Amino acid sequence: MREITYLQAIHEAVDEEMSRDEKVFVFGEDVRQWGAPLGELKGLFEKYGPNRVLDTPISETAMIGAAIGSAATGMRPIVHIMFAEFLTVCWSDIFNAMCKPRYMSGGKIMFPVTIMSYCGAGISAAGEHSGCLDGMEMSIPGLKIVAPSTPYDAKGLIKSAIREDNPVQVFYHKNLILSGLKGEVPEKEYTIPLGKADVKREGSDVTVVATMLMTHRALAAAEKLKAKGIDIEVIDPRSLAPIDKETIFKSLKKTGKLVIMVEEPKTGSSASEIAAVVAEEAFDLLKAPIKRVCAPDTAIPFTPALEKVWMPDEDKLIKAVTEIM
Amino acid sequence: MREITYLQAIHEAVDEEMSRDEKVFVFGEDVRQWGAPLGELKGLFEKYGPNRVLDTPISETAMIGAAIGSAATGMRPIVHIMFAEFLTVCWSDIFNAMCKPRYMSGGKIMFPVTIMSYCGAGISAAGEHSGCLDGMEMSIPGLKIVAPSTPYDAKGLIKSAIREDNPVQVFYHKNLILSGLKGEVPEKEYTIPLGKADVKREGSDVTVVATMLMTHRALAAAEKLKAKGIDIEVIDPRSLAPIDKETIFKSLKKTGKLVIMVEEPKTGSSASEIAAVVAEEAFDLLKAPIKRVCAPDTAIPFTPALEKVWMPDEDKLIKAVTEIM
Amino acid sequence: MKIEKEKLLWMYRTMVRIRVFEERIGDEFAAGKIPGFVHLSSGQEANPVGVCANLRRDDYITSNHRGHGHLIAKGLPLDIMTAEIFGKKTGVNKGKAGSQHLTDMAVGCLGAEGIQGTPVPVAVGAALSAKLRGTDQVAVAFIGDGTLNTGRFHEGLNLAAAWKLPFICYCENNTWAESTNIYDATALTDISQRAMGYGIPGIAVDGNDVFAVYEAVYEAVARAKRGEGPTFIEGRTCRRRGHFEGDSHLYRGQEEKDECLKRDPIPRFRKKLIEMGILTEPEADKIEREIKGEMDEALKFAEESPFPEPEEVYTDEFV
Amino acid sequence: MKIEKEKLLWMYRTMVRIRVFEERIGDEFAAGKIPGFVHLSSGQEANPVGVCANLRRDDYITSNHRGHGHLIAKGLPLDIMTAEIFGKKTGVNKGKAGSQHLTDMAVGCLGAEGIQGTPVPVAVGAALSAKLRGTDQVAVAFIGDGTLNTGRFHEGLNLAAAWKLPFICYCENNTWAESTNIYDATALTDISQRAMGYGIPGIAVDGNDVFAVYEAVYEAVARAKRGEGPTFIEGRTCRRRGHFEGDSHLYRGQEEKDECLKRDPIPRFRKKLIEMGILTEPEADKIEREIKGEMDEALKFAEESPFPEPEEVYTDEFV
Ligand SMILES: Cc1ncc(C[n+]2csc(CCOP(=O)(O)OP(=O)(O)O)c2C)c(N)n1
Ligand SMILES: Cc1ncc(C[n+]2csc(CCOP(=O)(O)OP(=O)(O)O)c2C)c(N)n1
Ligand SMILES: [Mg+2]
Ligand SMILES: [Mg+2]
Repeated sequence: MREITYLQAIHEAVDEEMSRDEKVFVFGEDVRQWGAPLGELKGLFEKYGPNRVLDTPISETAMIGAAIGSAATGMRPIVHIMFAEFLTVCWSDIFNAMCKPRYMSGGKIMFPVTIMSYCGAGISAAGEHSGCLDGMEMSIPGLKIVAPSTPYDAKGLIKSAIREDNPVQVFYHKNLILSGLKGEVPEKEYTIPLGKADVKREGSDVTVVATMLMTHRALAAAEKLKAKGIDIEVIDPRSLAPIDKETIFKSLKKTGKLVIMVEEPKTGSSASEIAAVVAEEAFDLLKAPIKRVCAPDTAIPFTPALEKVWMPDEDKLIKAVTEIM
Repeated sequence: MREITYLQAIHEAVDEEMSRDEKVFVFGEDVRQWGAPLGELKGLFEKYGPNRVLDTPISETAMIGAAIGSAATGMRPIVHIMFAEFLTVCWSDIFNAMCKPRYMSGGKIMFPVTIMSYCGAGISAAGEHSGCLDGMEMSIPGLKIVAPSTPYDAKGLIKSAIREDNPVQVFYHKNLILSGLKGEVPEKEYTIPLGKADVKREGSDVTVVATMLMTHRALAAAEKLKAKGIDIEVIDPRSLAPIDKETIFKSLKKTGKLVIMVEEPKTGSSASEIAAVVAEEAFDLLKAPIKRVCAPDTAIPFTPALEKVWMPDEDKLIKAVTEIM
Repeated sequence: MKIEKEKLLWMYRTMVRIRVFEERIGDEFAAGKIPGFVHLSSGQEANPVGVCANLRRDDYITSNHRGHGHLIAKGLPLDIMTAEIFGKKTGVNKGKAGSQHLTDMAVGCLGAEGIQGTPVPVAVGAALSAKLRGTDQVAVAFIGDGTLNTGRFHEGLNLAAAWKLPFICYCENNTWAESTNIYDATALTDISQRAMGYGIPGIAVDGNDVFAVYEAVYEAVARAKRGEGPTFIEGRTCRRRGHFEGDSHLYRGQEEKDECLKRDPIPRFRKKLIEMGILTEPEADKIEREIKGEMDEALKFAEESPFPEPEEVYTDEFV
Repeated sequence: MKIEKEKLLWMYRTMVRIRVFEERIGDEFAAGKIPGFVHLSSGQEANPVGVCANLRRDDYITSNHRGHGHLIAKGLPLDIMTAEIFGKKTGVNKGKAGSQHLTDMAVGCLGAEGIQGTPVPVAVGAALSAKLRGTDQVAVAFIGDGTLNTGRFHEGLNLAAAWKLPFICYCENNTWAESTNIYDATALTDISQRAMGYGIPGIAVDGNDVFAVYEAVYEAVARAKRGEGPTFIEGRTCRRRGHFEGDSHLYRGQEEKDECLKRDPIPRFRKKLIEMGILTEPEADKIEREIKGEMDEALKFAEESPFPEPEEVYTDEFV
């Protein structure tokens, strides 16, 4: 099968959906000439013109408002809110204005909005351009969240997100773009349903749930652990909301042991939510404490010397896995 | 001992700290004439004058900015951000601008800010004026969070919050104000350290961790459970960040069973975080699944007929406790 | 400006409808029949009516916490609206929204927002959609004076101006935001000047004169449809009641309150219509009686409707 | 306006210092010695220098992503600043901040903010504090043109105006926000008009003429100290380089780039100072040599400094 990059996969997903449905349009800061800061939307302006690809002022609350208002009236907006931290600038707009009305209106209104944002550390982008806010966003009822780790998942999930009638947050990891990560992606059209996890590696000793960049680190750790005779199963939830509990529980039936590895400060992270779900609904399957391999509860330091320590990595995962063996 | 209301306790705390330290001042929407919408700051303007009690425009981001800037330059601001949902309007300001700089600056700057907000459902204030955002705020590194359930705790915690050199969020529950809840509060000055839980009721069968209004519901449920021969211990964390793990673990040593009851949508709630901490650090003490008694993952419905169902209550707690007996 | 008789009568009827609705809701609230909070718009009726008299059913509005008048003027029936405010199953939003969040796309209302400022960017989004879809629809955001100081107002209005969207920001300046006077909350003495910061027209009108409101909005709608972009309109009006029911509004001087009662837009409009020969006294009285009857029915409908079943908590969300 | 010789020489020296710093940082970045992103302010030097020539050490500033010039003009030493940008332990913020978040209360800098708009309310808070404490300090927020469209700019400036705070909002209008032109992002053609929406003075100056900047800020500081409230100043300037290092800024026409190089504020100031008899050619050259030497030292310091120890991850937070 052909291989394309994570960046190309994102691009293809948006491109295909824009050509498939003329109600889909995309706007954000610097999407027109830059095709977004990392270039994943490059060429769409030339292809679809100024009515389908719009550069906005630096006005994140207006951008979410524009997404809501246009979604309510027949359009299917994709709004590019660059860095995950900028989502906090329009947090009320997402939490109150975008995610509550379907319920509050008794089903009288719906907002098919896709938000796309970069997340993730590892490129010394410092304290305000490096975060993953998955756990914080999971506290928002009414929002679906996807966080793909491979080109295949990125394309399939983004296409589903754009077709979804509820608001969806799409996170993609800067490192997976900038490292030029490649992967197999069929020529033929496909989508991946929201809310379905993927077992990235089968194993029998410990279940490791990991997202985005951490999925790759977990897979790398798996090889090292194998050398030590420990066989981990790596599950990538792909969707954080709703989350695919069944796939995790199924794995735990085999392993009885769970480590969750995500790139967020531990407290209030997506790892906490997953741990809570398991401790509540699959307690009887557990044979050991649930370990969370996360970042410390601090901002993200700039210097690579500290950023590297701040981020969860293979060694930390190996240590956690070993501790519960 | 004398009894005062929850509202009076909040008032006394702010009043005492303002008279103790002239750097303390308070501002917010409608704090001057109304003394805040529920009146907890009434009289402070008359007592301390226009330089210490200021009405702001409806500008939550400017309010947090004003708190940060004045805190960095020698003042000790208390900023009243009315309803918890309005915190999301200035979420970036709290998350990025207020809570990161101490760390990011390498300790070169500190912001002694107290934020006060109402939270809680039960008065049909509908979808945008009824929420508890404890879990969502716990995802913010660098922020301390207190959530008192009694007049005694309210006074002691708010005084400590105002004296704290890090940013502190104080939540107080609308229902505990409006119901006129009274409790013993000494005349003599006292403070309660941040980060210390309180065992509101001792018991031996199940540990129930509950906050704010839920503490009272848990205590009421305890009486009913007693009749069924089940003896629950009720722990009120009081501080959600940092959280007093030790007190919870200590209780679990006795009971081995944990139910967490908070007034938030379950996913991404403070209950999830507490459950995750226990599943990670005190797994060996557990003899049963950790139950979370929370609200559904939706906005809060207006009509009392549904709001009542939405809120966690004694029956739901009793059911959860009984399930793990 | 000439307004056809039919429309004038609709305007009068609608102003009376709002007044009767608000006063009766106030009574019902006082009687303990309405849960939560209500913010009434008595005294401000000329604003929503002067605005909506320029709108089609498929034009869009967004509203705020003081939104009953906006919704009624846009055509929401009183019965399902009253039932909603009573928290009943038959309410336009099944009782899930309540007074503060009334939403109905059937009349082009994208929602009443409790977070101040939000109505602006949301309506701007609807205006963007109209432009992209190539329709001649317009979108109006109703906000209060206090809301002018929110970031959302700024970002939304600037975006609409930059993109020349068919958008109107209509500000009901009743001079109060809860207990805070607008002239303490900004250095402006003429609120409509705020528009100058966006390079768009800022028009101040007497918001208690429905003709003045109508004309300003008429121009703004025409400008929007010509593709020239948004207009900011300040309707200078006043609140007859407290911020919400239960607010004794002691922070306002008695003089100011009396002044407001004197500026009542309804007798003023009625007098004018009679002078113009559009209406006679008995006809006007008849309208009032009819509306009261309509409101009696609405209240009856609301009272007799059941509350939603508990299971409704779990519907309307993908959980 | 007469400016004393001492100050003029400081201004010249500081402009050169910023230029040399920025260009050398650009080189080091290109050589792969600097982690992350850097946004250089080459060409904009007259703005921070014209501003800070009016400030005392105990006056406050807030800064943004393009902040090196602000910090240097406010007095931050080049060595600890360079070390910070290199991510070293000896950096002013122990390497935790980096280029984008330089913070040092010792020179009155409350922080450089990466979230556009934030510098405004934070500086407004410092101005509030000065007023409450009864000092005569002033606070300045440095922002770019793109930031004028953020809600924080609006809320902060309105608050400062309403409360008559000793605050100056200084906007470096280089006409670009990343790849987006300011005149596409707002309907205004004269940015300084935005001030009219707040009822405060809005002054436009040639931001490449340090005298013009100095004078406008001089007035604004005087106004602030008289208790008359904030001023908004637009410095019309241009960016010599891309948005950040690595940006090929193809979205700008070559003509515009050439034009910007021609408007260079440093030769212009130098020429003027020589005409005024404040400086001779050899003296000016000497200043340049000295600064280059200073920068060599700073780079050496940064390069030779160690990275922070891993345990530093866990300090400076209460966790
Ligand atoms: C973001 C936000 N902050 C504060 C409030 C609380 N609040 C509700 S109504 C109101 C005053 C609104 O004043 P105005 O916009 O003038 O409308 P009016 O009530 O006069 O109609 C305030 C401050 C809110 N709803 N949203
Ligand atoms: C809230 C927010 N949105 C978007 C960005 C991304 N961003 C960084 S710099 C920039 C452009 C800023 O333009 P301007 O204010 O004119 O400053 P300049 O770069 O020209 O100095 C943008 C959009 C940001 N940092 N913060
Ligand atoms: Mg008002
Ligand atoms: Mg710029």
